[in-house]
Parts: sequence; C-alpha cells; structure tokens
Amino acid sequence: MGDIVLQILNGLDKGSAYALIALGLTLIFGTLGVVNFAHGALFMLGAFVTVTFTNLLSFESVTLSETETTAWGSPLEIREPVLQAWFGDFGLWLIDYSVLVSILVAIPIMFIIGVVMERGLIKHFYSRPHAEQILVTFGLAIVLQEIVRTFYGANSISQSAPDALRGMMDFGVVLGFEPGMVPYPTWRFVYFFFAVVVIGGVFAFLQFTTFGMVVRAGMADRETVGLLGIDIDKRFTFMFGLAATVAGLAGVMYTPILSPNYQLGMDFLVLSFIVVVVGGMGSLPGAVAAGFLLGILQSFASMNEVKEIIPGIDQIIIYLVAVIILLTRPRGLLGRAGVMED
Amino acid sequence: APTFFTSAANAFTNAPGASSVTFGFNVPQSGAYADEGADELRAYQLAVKHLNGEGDGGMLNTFSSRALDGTGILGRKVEYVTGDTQTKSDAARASARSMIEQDGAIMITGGSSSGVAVAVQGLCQEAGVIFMAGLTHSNDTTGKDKKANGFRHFFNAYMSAAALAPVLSANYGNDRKAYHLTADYTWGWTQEESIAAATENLGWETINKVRTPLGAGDFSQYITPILNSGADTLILNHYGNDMVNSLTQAVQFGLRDRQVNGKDFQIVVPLYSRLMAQGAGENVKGIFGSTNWHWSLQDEASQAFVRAFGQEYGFPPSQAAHTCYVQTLLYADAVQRGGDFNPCAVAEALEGFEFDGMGNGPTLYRAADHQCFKDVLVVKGKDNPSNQFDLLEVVDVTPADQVTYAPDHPMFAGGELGECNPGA
Amino acid sequence: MGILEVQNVNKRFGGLQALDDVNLNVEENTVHAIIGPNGAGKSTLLNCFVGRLTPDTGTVMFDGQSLIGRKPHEINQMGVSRVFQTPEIFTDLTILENVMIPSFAKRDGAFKLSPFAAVKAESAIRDHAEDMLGQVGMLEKRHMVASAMSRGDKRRLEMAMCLAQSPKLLLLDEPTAGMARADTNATIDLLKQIADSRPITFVVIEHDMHVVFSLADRISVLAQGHVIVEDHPSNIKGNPKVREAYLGDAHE
Amino acid sequence: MTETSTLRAPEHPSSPAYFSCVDIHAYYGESYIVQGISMNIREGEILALLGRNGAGKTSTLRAIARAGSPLVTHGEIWLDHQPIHEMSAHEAARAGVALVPEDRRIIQGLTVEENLQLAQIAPPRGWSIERIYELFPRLGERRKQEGVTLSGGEQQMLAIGRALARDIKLLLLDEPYEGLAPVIVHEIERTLREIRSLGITTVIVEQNAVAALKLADRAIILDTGTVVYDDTAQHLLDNKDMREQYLAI
Amino acid sequence: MFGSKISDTTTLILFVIVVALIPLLAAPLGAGYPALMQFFAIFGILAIGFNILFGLTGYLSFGHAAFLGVGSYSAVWMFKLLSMNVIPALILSILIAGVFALIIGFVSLRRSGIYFSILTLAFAQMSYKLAYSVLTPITNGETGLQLALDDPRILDSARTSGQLPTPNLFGLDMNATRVVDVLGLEVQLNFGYFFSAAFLVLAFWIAMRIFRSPFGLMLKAVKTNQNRLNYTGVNTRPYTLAAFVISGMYAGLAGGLLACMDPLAGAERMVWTASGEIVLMTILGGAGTLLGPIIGATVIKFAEAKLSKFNEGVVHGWFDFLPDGLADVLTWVVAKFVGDGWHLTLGLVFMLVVTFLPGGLVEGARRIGGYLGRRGQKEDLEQLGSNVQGGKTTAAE
Ligand SMILES: Nc1ncnc2c1ncn2[C@@H]1O[C@H](COP(=O)(O)OP(=O)(O)OP(=O)(O)O)[C@@H](O)[C@H]1O
Ligand SMILES: Nc1ncnc2c1ncn2[C@@H]1O[C@H](COP(=O)(O)OP(=O)(O)OP(=O)(O)O)[C@@H](O)[C@H]1O
Ligand SMILES: [Mg+2]
Ligand SMILES: [Mg+2]
Repeated sequence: MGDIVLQILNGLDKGSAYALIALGLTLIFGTLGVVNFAHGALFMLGAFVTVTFTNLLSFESVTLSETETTAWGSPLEIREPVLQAWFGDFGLWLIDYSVLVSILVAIPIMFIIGVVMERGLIKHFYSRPHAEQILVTFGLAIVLQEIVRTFYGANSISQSAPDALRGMMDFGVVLGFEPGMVPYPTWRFVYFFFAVVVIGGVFAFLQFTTFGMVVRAGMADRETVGLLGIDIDKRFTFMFGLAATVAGLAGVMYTPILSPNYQLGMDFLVLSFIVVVVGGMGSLPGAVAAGFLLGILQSFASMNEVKEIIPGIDQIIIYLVAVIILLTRPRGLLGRAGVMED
Repeated sequence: APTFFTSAANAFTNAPGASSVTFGFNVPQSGAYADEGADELRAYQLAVKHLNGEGDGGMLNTFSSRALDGTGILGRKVEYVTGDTQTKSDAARASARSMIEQDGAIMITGGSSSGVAVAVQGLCQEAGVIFMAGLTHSNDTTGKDKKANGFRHFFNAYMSAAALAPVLSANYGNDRKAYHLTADYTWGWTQEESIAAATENLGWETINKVRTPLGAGDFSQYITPILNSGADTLILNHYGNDMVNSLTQAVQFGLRDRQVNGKDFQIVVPLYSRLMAQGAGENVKGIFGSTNWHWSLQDEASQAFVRAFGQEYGFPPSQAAHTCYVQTLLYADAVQRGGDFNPCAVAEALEGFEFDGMGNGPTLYRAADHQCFKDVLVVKGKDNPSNQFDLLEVVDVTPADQVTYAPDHPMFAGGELGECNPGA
Repeated sequence: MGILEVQNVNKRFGGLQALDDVNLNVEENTVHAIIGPNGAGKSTLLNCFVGRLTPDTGTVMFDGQSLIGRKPHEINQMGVSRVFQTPEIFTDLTILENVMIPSFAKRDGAFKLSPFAAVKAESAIRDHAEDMLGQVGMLEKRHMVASAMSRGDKRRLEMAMCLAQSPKLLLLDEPTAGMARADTNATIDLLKQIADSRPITFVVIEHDMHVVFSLADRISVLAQGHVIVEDHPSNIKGNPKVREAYLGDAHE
Repeated sequence: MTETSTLRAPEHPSSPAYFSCVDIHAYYGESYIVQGISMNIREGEILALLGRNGAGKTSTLRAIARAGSPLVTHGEIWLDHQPIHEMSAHEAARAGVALVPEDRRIIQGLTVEENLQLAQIAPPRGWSIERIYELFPRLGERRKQEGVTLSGGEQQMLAIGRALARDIKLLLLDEPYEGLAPVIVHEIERTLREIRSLGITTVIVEQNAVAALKLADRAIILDTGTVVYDDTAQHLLDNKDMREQYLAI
Repeated sequence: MFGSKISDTTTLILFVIVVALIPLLAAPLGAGYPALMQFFAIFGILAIGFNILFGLTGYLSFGHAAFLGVGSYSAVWMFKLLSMNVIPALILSILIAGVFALIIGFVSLRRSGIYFSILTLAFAQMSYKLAYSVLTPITNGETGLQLALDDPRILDSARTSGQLPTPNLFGLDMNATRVVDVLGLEVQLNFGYFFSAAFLVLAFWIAMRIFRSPFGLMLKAVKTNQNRLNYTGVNTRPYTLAAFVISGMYAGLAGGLLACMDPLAGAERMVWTASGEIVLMTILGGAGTLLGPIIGATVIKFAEAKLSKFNEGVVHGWFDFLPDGLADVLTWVVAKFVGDGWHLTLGLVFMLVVTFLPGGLVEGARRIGGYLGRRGQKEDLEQLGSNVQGGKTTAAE
C-alpha cells in the first residue's frame, strides 16, 4: 500500500515536471503555432542559469601555494570562496539557497532570451511551413547546446537543494501510515508546489485577461487581427518571452533532481511534444492533464509487478499512451478542432 | 591521355609507407561521453608525442619492455586521425571506416562504451586492422564478442565484482540484502550478473533486480519501491549520466540515512569514474566502487604518466585517458618487438605478453581472449576532497589472481576469437 | 419519382434546429433552386447530401439509393458533385491541374495506383480539362497557380472542376456570388447550355434573384430549417410568405 | 497629382479631400496588380469601387488598409491629414481605417462575441456589442457559437459588425452584399445610410453595381489595376456606354 | 510542369553521369572513400523516399528511421541465416519495411497534421526502445546485430576460414575496391558504391515517375486540399497509405543497403534524432523537389564525416603559414566549429539555410540562379528543382 502511495507521489511529481515543461511549449507550439525544437534548449538554459549563478556565488579566489605541489609538479592552488570571505554567514546562506535565489535572476534572463529569440529569428517563421520551423529551431537548439558545452563541458554538474529542503518528509503520517512507510524528499514537494503555482499563474493570466484570446486569434489569422488595430507582434514577442521564462524556471527548479548537462534539453524535447499533443493542441488544461496522466502512468508502469506481466512496458509507456489517446480522441485530451491539423 | 593503374596489392590492410604510420583515434566527441572522449584524445595525443620522442617520454621510461625509444615505430613517425563515435555503434563504425578507407589508419582505438567497442572491434576484424579497445567494461568485449584483431587493457564487469566482493564483505558483512538497479542494455546486464554472482557468493541475498531504461533521467519510480522492500543495500549498475542521476536521487530519497534490518543502508556503484563522481557531487562520498586506474596511485609508472599529462594539460588524467595512453604504447611496442606492422604479427606479439610499468603492476595480455589481467582498484568517494579532481580514494587493490577467471567461464562463454585477419 | 428525394430530414446543432423536417423532391434533368434567408439551413441541407453532415433523422435517396452514412467520395462516385459556398480548390496547383484531378478521379475510381503513367501523356484528360476551362472562359490562365486568382475566378474554376466530372447531379452553393455581372450572365448561359446539352440535374442555392429566376424550373424556399413553399418560379415572387421571410417588401 | 482636376469633386473644387490616394502602385510578389490608382473622397461620402473580376478592387482596398499583401511600392494615402501610407496595418486601423474583407475572415476558434470583443481591444472603440446585436439580432442569438460555423450570410453580418465595433473614419467594404438574402441587403443598405449620417466615409466594392450605385455618391471603375472612370454615381447610372462596357448592366 | 526546358530524360542522364563520377568528384574533397560515398547513395535513397511522402502529401513522418532500422535488421538476419548474397537480404528488407509501414501507416494516417507526426514518432520510439532493451535477442541491443562465425547461413557452403564472410552479389564482394590513379589523384572505385548508386538511380527514376504521374498529382492534391479531394470522389486514405508504404519501402531498401555495405544493424538507427535527420536532410535540400533531398543528404553526411575529423592539429596545419600567435587564435576559433564542435557548424548551417534560402538549397540555388541569370539559367534550375507547386509560375499574361 505504501508503495502505491509512493508511486502516486512519484507520478504527481513527475507529472508536475512534465506539465511545467510542456506548459512553456504549449504557449509557443499550441498557441503561437511555432514548432519550437529549441524549447528543450530553453529548459536547459534555465538550468544553466542556476549553474552559472551558483558558480558566481561560490567564486573562489585562487592563490598558489609556495610549498605544496600537485602530483604533476605544478604549485598547489589554494581556493577560498569569495562570498564567504566578504559576507560570512550570509554568504554561506546565499550559496546554500542559490537554486531558489537564482529564480530571481532567471526570470529576467530567460525573458530576455525569449524576446531576443523571437525578435531575431522566430518572427520570420510564423507563416513559414512547420518543417522549416523545425529546421531553424533545431539548428538553434544545437547551437545553444554547443555554446553551453564550450563553457561547461559535457559532464553533468551537480547542484544541491538548500540544506533545509534537502531531507525527507514523512508524508505517510499525514495519511495515517506508520512512520517511515511513505517518506518523500522535501525538495520534490517544493517542486510540485512550485509547478502548481506557476501553472496556476499562467492560467490565470491567460484566463482573466484578453491576452490569451488575442494571441489565439493572432495565430488563427494574423492579418485580420492586425486590421483590427492590434499590434500582434508585440504580443507574440511577450508570449514567447513568457514561454521561455516558464521553460527556464522549470529547468532552474529541476537542477537538484537531475544534474544538468548540455543535452538535458534534447532529452526532454520529445517528451514535452508528446505531452502537448496528447493534451490537445492549443489547450493549456490539456497539456497539464496530459503531463500528470503520463507521469502517473509512467510511475505505475515502472513497478516490478507490472513489468513482470509486460516486459519493457516502462520503456514505451509514454509512447503507447500517446498512440492510444490519439487514436481514441482525434485531437488529444482537450484539443480544439482545426489547430495544427494540416 | 591519363594513365590508369591499379595500386599494387599489399600483404595487409593499410601497410604504412616508409616515413609515417597513421593511427585512428575514434572517441566520443559529442553526446554524454564527450568529456570522457576529450580526455581520451588528450591521452592519445600525449602518447603520440612520447612515441615520436617529444615531451618527457611519460611511461615509456617506466614500461618494462624497452623496445620503444622515442623514434616512432620501426623508424616511422606516428601520425593520427580523429573521429567522432557519437557513442553510437553505427556512427562509430562509419567513423572507423573512414579512418581505414580514407586515411589509411592501421590501428583503431578508442570509444567509451561497450556497444561501440564490440561494434568497432567487429569492423576492425573484418577490415584487417588492429583494434585497441578504449573504455569498455562489458564482459562481452573479450567474452562472447571477442575478436582476434581486438585487445582490451581495461578491466571488465566480472573483475569489478571479484575485486569489490572482499571489500564489501569486510565493510558491510556477509549478511546483506541487495537490490539492483540495472541499466537495461548489454553492459548493464553483464555488470548485474557479475556483481550479483559475486555478492551471492559472499552470502548476500539478492532481493530484486530491476531494469531501468537508458537515459531515464528521473529514477524516482524505481527508487521508491526500494524503501519498503526489505533491502539494505542498493547496487547501481549504471554508468554515465544514468549513474549520476540514480545515485543523486537515491541519496535524495534518504536511502543512506535509513536503517534496515538493523544495519545502515548502503549504496554500491560497481564501476566508477572520476568524471561521473564529479557529476554526482556530494553524493558519492563514502560509496564503494571499482576503477581501472586512478591518478593518485603512487607507483612510479602512474606518477610518470600523471606528471606528463598534468604538465601538458594542467589537470590529472582520468582512467579512460590512462587506458587509451597505455593501449597506444602497447600497440607500438608490439609492432616494434615483432618488427612488423602486419596485424597478425602484432597480435602474435601481444598474445601472452607480460609487462609491468604501466600503472597497474604486472600485467598479462592473455592469448585466449585478448584480455589484460592486472590488479583492480577498489575506491570510495572521498569525504574531504582537497580539489575538484580528488574525488575518489583508493581503499584497496585486489590482486590480479583474485580477479582472474578461466577463458571458458560461463559469463564469457560463446563466440570465438577466430583467426587474425590481415585484410587485403 | 425524382432523382433526389429528401424525406423528413432533421439536423440539430446543439440547441439549434438547423433542419426541421425537410422534404424535397428534385426531378431529373431540372434546375431546382433553393432560396431562403441567411441561416435558413440551405448549406446544411446540401452538406447532408454530400456526406459532410449526417442528418439526425430522415432519408436522402439519390437515384434510388440512400446517401446517408456514405463517405463524401462514395457519393461523388455515384455522380453527385458540389460547388462550395467559399471556393474549395487546390491552391498550390495550376488551374489546369485543378481541372484534371476530377477527371482522373472520375476515370480511375476512388483509388488507382499508377505511378508509371505520366500526367503529360494523358492527352484525353487534358483536352477535356482544357475544354472545360474554355467553357468557363479561363483557358488562357491555365498555367497559373490557382492561389493567385481573384475570387470570382476561383468560383469559376471550381465550377469547371465539377463539370469536368459530368455529374448526374450538381449541387451549386451560391455559384455566382462575387462574380461580375458579365460573368454572372455568362455563367447563367453556361449552365443553361449544359442543362440543355446533356442529362444533368442542378440544385442551386442562390441569393441573386436574377440568377434564380433565369435558371430555375422549380424553387423551394427554406426558412428556419423547413420548407415553407415549393413551387414554380412564377408563383414564388408573389407569394407573401416568401416576400416576408426572404425578399423583403421593397423587392421589385 | 497630375490629374487633380478630374479627380477632385467638381462641385467643390476648393474643399480638400478627406481621404485621398495618390498614384498607388502595388505588387504581389512579381505581379504588378495595382498600377497607379488615385482617388479622393470627402468626409461622409460613399464611393463605389466597381470593375470586373480581377480588376484589382480587393487589392486596392487591401493596399489602403495596409494589409501585408499586396506590397505598396509607390504612392501616398491620406486620411484626415494622417499619412496612412507610412503606417502598418494596426496603426492604420487605429487611425480609423476598417476593412470588411471579401472572404469575411472570421477568426477560427473564437465565438461570435469574442470576434466582436477582439475588435474592441485596441482603441478607439465604436459601437457597443449590444448595439451591434440590435442591428443584427441574428448575431445576438448566436453569440456563443463559434464564428466560423455561422452561415455564409451570418458571417457577413459579423464581419460588418466587427468593423462597426471600432470607432472608424473610413470604412472599406469588400462585397458586403455577397451571399446575403435580399431582406438583409436592405437591412445593410439602411445601416450604411446610417453610417453615412454619422459622417463615416465609405468605400464599397460591389458586384451588384445597381445596389451600390443607389447608395453611393461617387463611383470609380477599375480595369486591370487602373482607374478608367471616376465621377458621381448618378453620372455613371446615366452613362449607358460605360455601364455596358464595364458593368454589363 | 508542362513544356519544361530540360526533359526528364536529360535530367536522368545528367543524374546518372554525376552519380557515376562521384568517386572522381569526391576524391579531391577527401570524401572519395567507399564508406562515405555509399552513405551518399544510401541516404539519398532514404531522402528521396521520405520526400515521396512528405514532399508530395505534406504528411510529416517523424518515425521514418524505424523503417530504416527494420530494413537493416532484416538484411543482417538474412545474412546470418540464409546467405551472404545481398539479393535475398534486400528483398526481405524491402518487404518487412513495407509491412511495417503498412501497419504503422494504417494506424497513423487516421490522423493528420501534428497528430500524425506524433503517432509516427511514438511508433518509432517504441521500436527503438524495445530494440535497445527487451528485444535484444533479436536485435543484439546496444551493440547492434552482427555476423558471427557460427551463424548457420544455410545457402552458403560450409565456412572455410576463421574469417567472417562479406556481403556479395553472386560472389562480387561489396567491399571490393579498386584504386586507380587519375592524374595523381587516388580514386577509389568501390563495388558497393556502384551497387548502391544503381539503386539510387533506380530510386530517383521511380520517384520522378511518381512525381509526374496522376498518382503523384493526387498526392499533391492531398497536400493542398484534402477536403476538396474527398468531394471530388477520391478516397484519400489509399493514396496516402500507398505513399507511406512506398516511402517506407525506400527506407527499408536504404536500411538493407546499409547492412550490405557494413553488416551491422544498430538500434540507434531508429532513434528519433535519426528520423529527425531524415527530415532535416529533406528540408535542407528542398522538400518537394526531386533533387533537393539527395543534395541535403549528401551535405549532411559529408559534414558529419568530414567536419568531425578536423581536430586541432589538423586545423593548426591550415594556419601554419601565419605567424604563431595569429595561427593560434585562428585555430582556437576555427576549432570551435570543427572536430568536436562540428555540431555547432551543423546547427548554424541549418539556421542560415532555412533563414536565407527558404525552400532549401535547391530552391535557394534556383533563386540565386534566377537573380543572376534572370532568364536562361533560371528555368534549368527550376526544372531540376521541379517544385511541387509546378514551378510557381507567376501570372501568364
Ligand atoms: N457546425 C455548426 N454548429 C452550430 N451551428 C451551425 C453549424 N453549422 C451551421 N450552423 C448554424 O445552422 C444554421 C444554418 O446554417 P446554413 O449554413 O445551412 O445556412 P444557409 O441557409 O446556408 O445560410 P446562408 O444563405 O447565409 O449561407 C445557421 O444559423 C448556422 O449558424
Ligand atoms: N495573392 C495573390 N498573388 C498573386 N496574384 C494575385 C493575388 N491575389 C490576387 N491576385 C491577382 O491580382 C489581380 C487582382 O485581384 P483582386 O482580388 O484585387 O481582384 P478583384 O477586383 O477584387 O476581383 P474579384 O471581383 O474577382 O474579387 C487578379 O488578376 C489576381 O489574379
Ligand atoms: Mg449557405
Ligand atoms: Mg475581390
């Protein structure tokens, strides 16, 4: 029983990650109609904003030792964290909380990246065929990825959650299990709540303002919306910036769970497209529902009991579910007719 | 009118000219193992320098065979070409073919995964060139997929398990319940098979063996079932990013803080590398595993290599770099000793070759399967690293005879070495 | 016994009764016009004939066979063609290709895999297509890409496409909307000439009364989803119900 | 400004045109479609723009509204002293230009009401949505329906309603009667008169030339992208040759 | 489409000549070795096949690599079980890939647009994931399916040596290479290349016929307006399915040929990025044109093979004539784009081509040609490109 609850928690946690990653993609792909293969790269960039920020915070001053040498004969380097030297405990606190603090940095950076990307490149591709959008954004993704690689290498870079959030929470006790039956990492709860807040925020923004409607209209028919006096370009740019920010934040918060490396984005790219499409093109609630659905099913498919019945099911569950849903529901879970069907 | 002529048939593929000989360094330059590949390439370039008499000579000075003297190989200057395996067997073979067909490489070496090693080894066998394996740890490379033209200096899964077992027994006792998470592909399976057999020999009980998809990213759904499974030890048969993530997450799920069956819960990572340890950060501290070589070894040969490498590049070499460096030297030495570039002569010179002074103590290239037998290092994540490269500490060196197995050991059975192929 | 018999057809869209117990009988080789105010359900009715919509209840018989539940392409193969209210053409292809496709479809049935025949070699089909284009006055433009045409031209092209199939029943949804008066007149003449020269039945929806009264042998007036009047053209103009619902009092 | 004397309204030679196009040329890619069109209209006038299929009427209207295509390469467009030719489509719209396009361009995925709301997002606002529903009760009944599922005629009403939802100075109507039942045509004619009484200047493109000329003050006939006739509507109605040659009426 | 300047026959003859001369043309570029030339031909076939589906119908399959993989596996199994002769292997490759395409196509074509793409992607990914793990007994997983000395090979006579046999055509080995010296240039004439090239020509010819056939016209019509086609009496599903299966069989052929040239079938052949690469080749060259996909495939394979081999040593060699400092700086910069940085170059090329040459390399060349030579040259290129849109002629006066 405890195992089932744990898998549900895993599913929700995974689902929140999937939903959050897919959210940014829905904004661009489902709403602006751009097949953005660089979305994963935005996610990855978010993660590396955190890495960079942490590196900056833990910047060390280097002095060369006069007495000791390394195994290869050069003088030993003595390193001292600058921040600690300057600010003492507050410096340490900052380093400890670097992931959370980097959110504040990531928001403007990712927004600017999104805006630059849209103004510089994507805007020329709104009315171009999807295939060309794929080519250009895939190229962009590779370029971004390689740039990150030149600075950070190909290896994963470990990133820790703040000390206070690193431990476990005994969630089972809440549900009346024995202590120790259903422990779950605190950080994953944090991620879950963060995802819910961001998703809710984006929802509210699009639901309670006309912004969403205008952008949808702009995607359906840019020209007519322009003829109604609306500067749709600005809104598209803003939307892109928003999507980039959401993608980046998803990456920032994911770093303690998955040590980022330069390929992080590509790994999530296919998955996020599947989530968006299974959810139904153009539907935000659809993407979120699909994210959670796939997360939970994936968790359950990975249980030994299930794998014994269907070997390898955990390898393909996501794709299998995608096929089944798309065949039974022509436009995914909550998709609207006519969006990206041609 | 232009004259057409067919070039004279050679006795073997890519017979070198009078002045130079070309090696093919086939390493991952893109993908998850790109850093490892880059380190391998550094080692190769260093080896070439040393062979050609540049630099301080590195392990040429400590190598027990004195055949090489820094004047190239059989008087020919060593040149090299490089290529990208992308850690895909297809791409690796395509790259190796280009080295053989276009650049005239007489020996191919490199790679960072067993799938690639087996695939390229097969190609070299068919093409008639020598393959000196890079980092490949699967039993199959010199087991069921062994080839007469292929040689491996790196250790394998069986050896890791055999080396780890005594240390695990000494530290964690003989009454443990182990839970395996295994990367779901050939290397993972041989690793799992080997370590499970070795630990069961100690008296450990194997609670479960769970296969995880390659590149799963988030392993939480495989980790939570461990919590209430009654297991008190987790064995992670993962490598690369999978290992970094599964270990990080296992620690995150508090496994190491748990008490099960009255014992502290433990995690074991049979195959370690420094680059992975770097990726897993804090989480490796105190975790046992095995490694082929480590730069902190104090023997003369290792130190000579670390010095040469460190002065060239400013940081110590990885185990992959060490293997690649050694492989290059061993090949060159075999040619020099045999006096012939013909792959069959090289193979003959390497088969049954015993040497020392390459950093792992006395070593044997066994004729039966072209596997090297040498001491294996058992390491542990260091609690107080003094710098970013000082992540592992050597806790024990399991002597060669404890990790040696019979050529027809069931885990290595099947397949034939075949005959050496000189091509042409 | 008409070629097209519609009985008790109903169609709802959510809360809206778009077709309310429609009965219609179209005699073979006549021109039957359907008129009615906007939103009366005329296009919806046509959609029920061609398989785009399935009526909730009721029967639609064509040539003695039911059309209900059949796929659009099957219905077309039976000899029913349709011109849409907003032109539906192959915008990326040339005008000539646009007209050749229906001929291929007609000749080859629903599917024929003939990758080794060359379009170029199909002179019979091309001649036929050029003939059709000649009839609608677009022959000189035949190598133009269809997307670059003005809207009136697109309409005429679509008509040529349908005529190329020599259908038994041709459904025209506002064929002359947006056409210049001269071309409208030409279209009327064309339709008349076709109607005279071969066995064909027309069902025409049109708001241009000039067209309706020039062509129609019979007129049905649809309002709010049901047929309020069906009669000979000469009786329609004066019908007070029609005047109120459709023509408006000011109409001459 | 070469042909000013013929273009200016003859009865008020001194009054400056409220809306004027001066020698505009426009291309679709490499096809030269609008080949130097000029026109002048005074405030509150209705101009009928007539001509055969493919004459360039739609292209002219789109050029005036600054739509993406055709591309205007030369010429000036002035509305109430504002240089429209220097603006983008949305700026022109804010300056008071409204186009009711020939294919209606109802926006997919939006309900009738949302289509109208969309028109009121950018200032300046015109009629309230309720007032539009009063004019076209049918739209009110269908307010929650997706706009593109409306019948052809209903879509036409929505397209006109959408233009009225904005506070406009120049209304460009591309075949507004197309597909409308005669009753509705009367309705719209009445509306257009009402619009004129509000002082809105209108350009109407219509195949139903008689209906258009009944309403219009002035008439222009286009042929292959050039102006071949420009005079009062009444004169055209009286000019049998012109009517027969270009309008077949 | 009608009244074109260069006839199809001329195009075909020119094509055959270029293909036959590739060993000579590629040699100075360092690309004249068998493995790479074989790739040109084989990936050319793959891209042509993909273009029959995508270029004509507009259905964007993101799972075509699965058919490639299936073709390779079939061929290697045939080598293992039956004979090293390539004929049975290729027949099985094409057949099995065709059956796979029929099944996947039948299901996936029930949806259109992005939904179709995701369905094909899902099927391909499932194939890949399973091939890599639980299907290892059939696929040999990560390592890839290889020949072994103890394979049965029932049709071939008992083995004679300790060496693996090579795929051959009735005794003619695929890896048989003759090196000839043409004016000091070493030209490698490899049987495997000419064998693949023969298939490339055949594939090109068939594709050309399809493009020009009523069947092809129907496919183009599917792309522009499927709805209209339905109301014109055409059931589009059999057409799209036929196109899908044909293009799947092309991929199967390509996969089989890959195995003939190098008898190993790896699971990565089916991963989504491999499918993506096919898409990229096609778009880079020019989707919907006859030659574009082949050019795209050649460019990408060339870049992959050559760029990654320029390590810093090689690059430094290029700048040796410069003063040391400058040479170092240049080396440092250029090395970022080659060797292990070759992906960066590829990414930039994608971006630049698609931004500045919409429609791909062929369309780009056509435009540039049109810009330079206005009349004469333009139409030639136009014909070679033979755009789906029938050459996008502007209004005829
Ligand atoms: N898919 C749909 N969903 C909801 N309502 C619909 C749908 N299709 C049509 N309607 C409604 O059904 C009614 C009949 O529409 P139809 O298109 O048949 O009218 P029509 O008689 O052709 O009118 P017009 O002359 O204006 O073209 C209209 O009120 C329309 O809004
Ligand atoms: N997108 C386009 N690309 C190229 N040429 C076009 C395009 N749109 C229209 N044309 C051409 O421009 C000319 C004028 O078209 P326009 O639509 O302005 O005519 P119109 O007077 O509105 O005709 P109609 O009464 O048929 O609507 C036509 O010859 C048409 O073929
Ligand atoms: Mg209608
Ligand atoms: Mg028009």
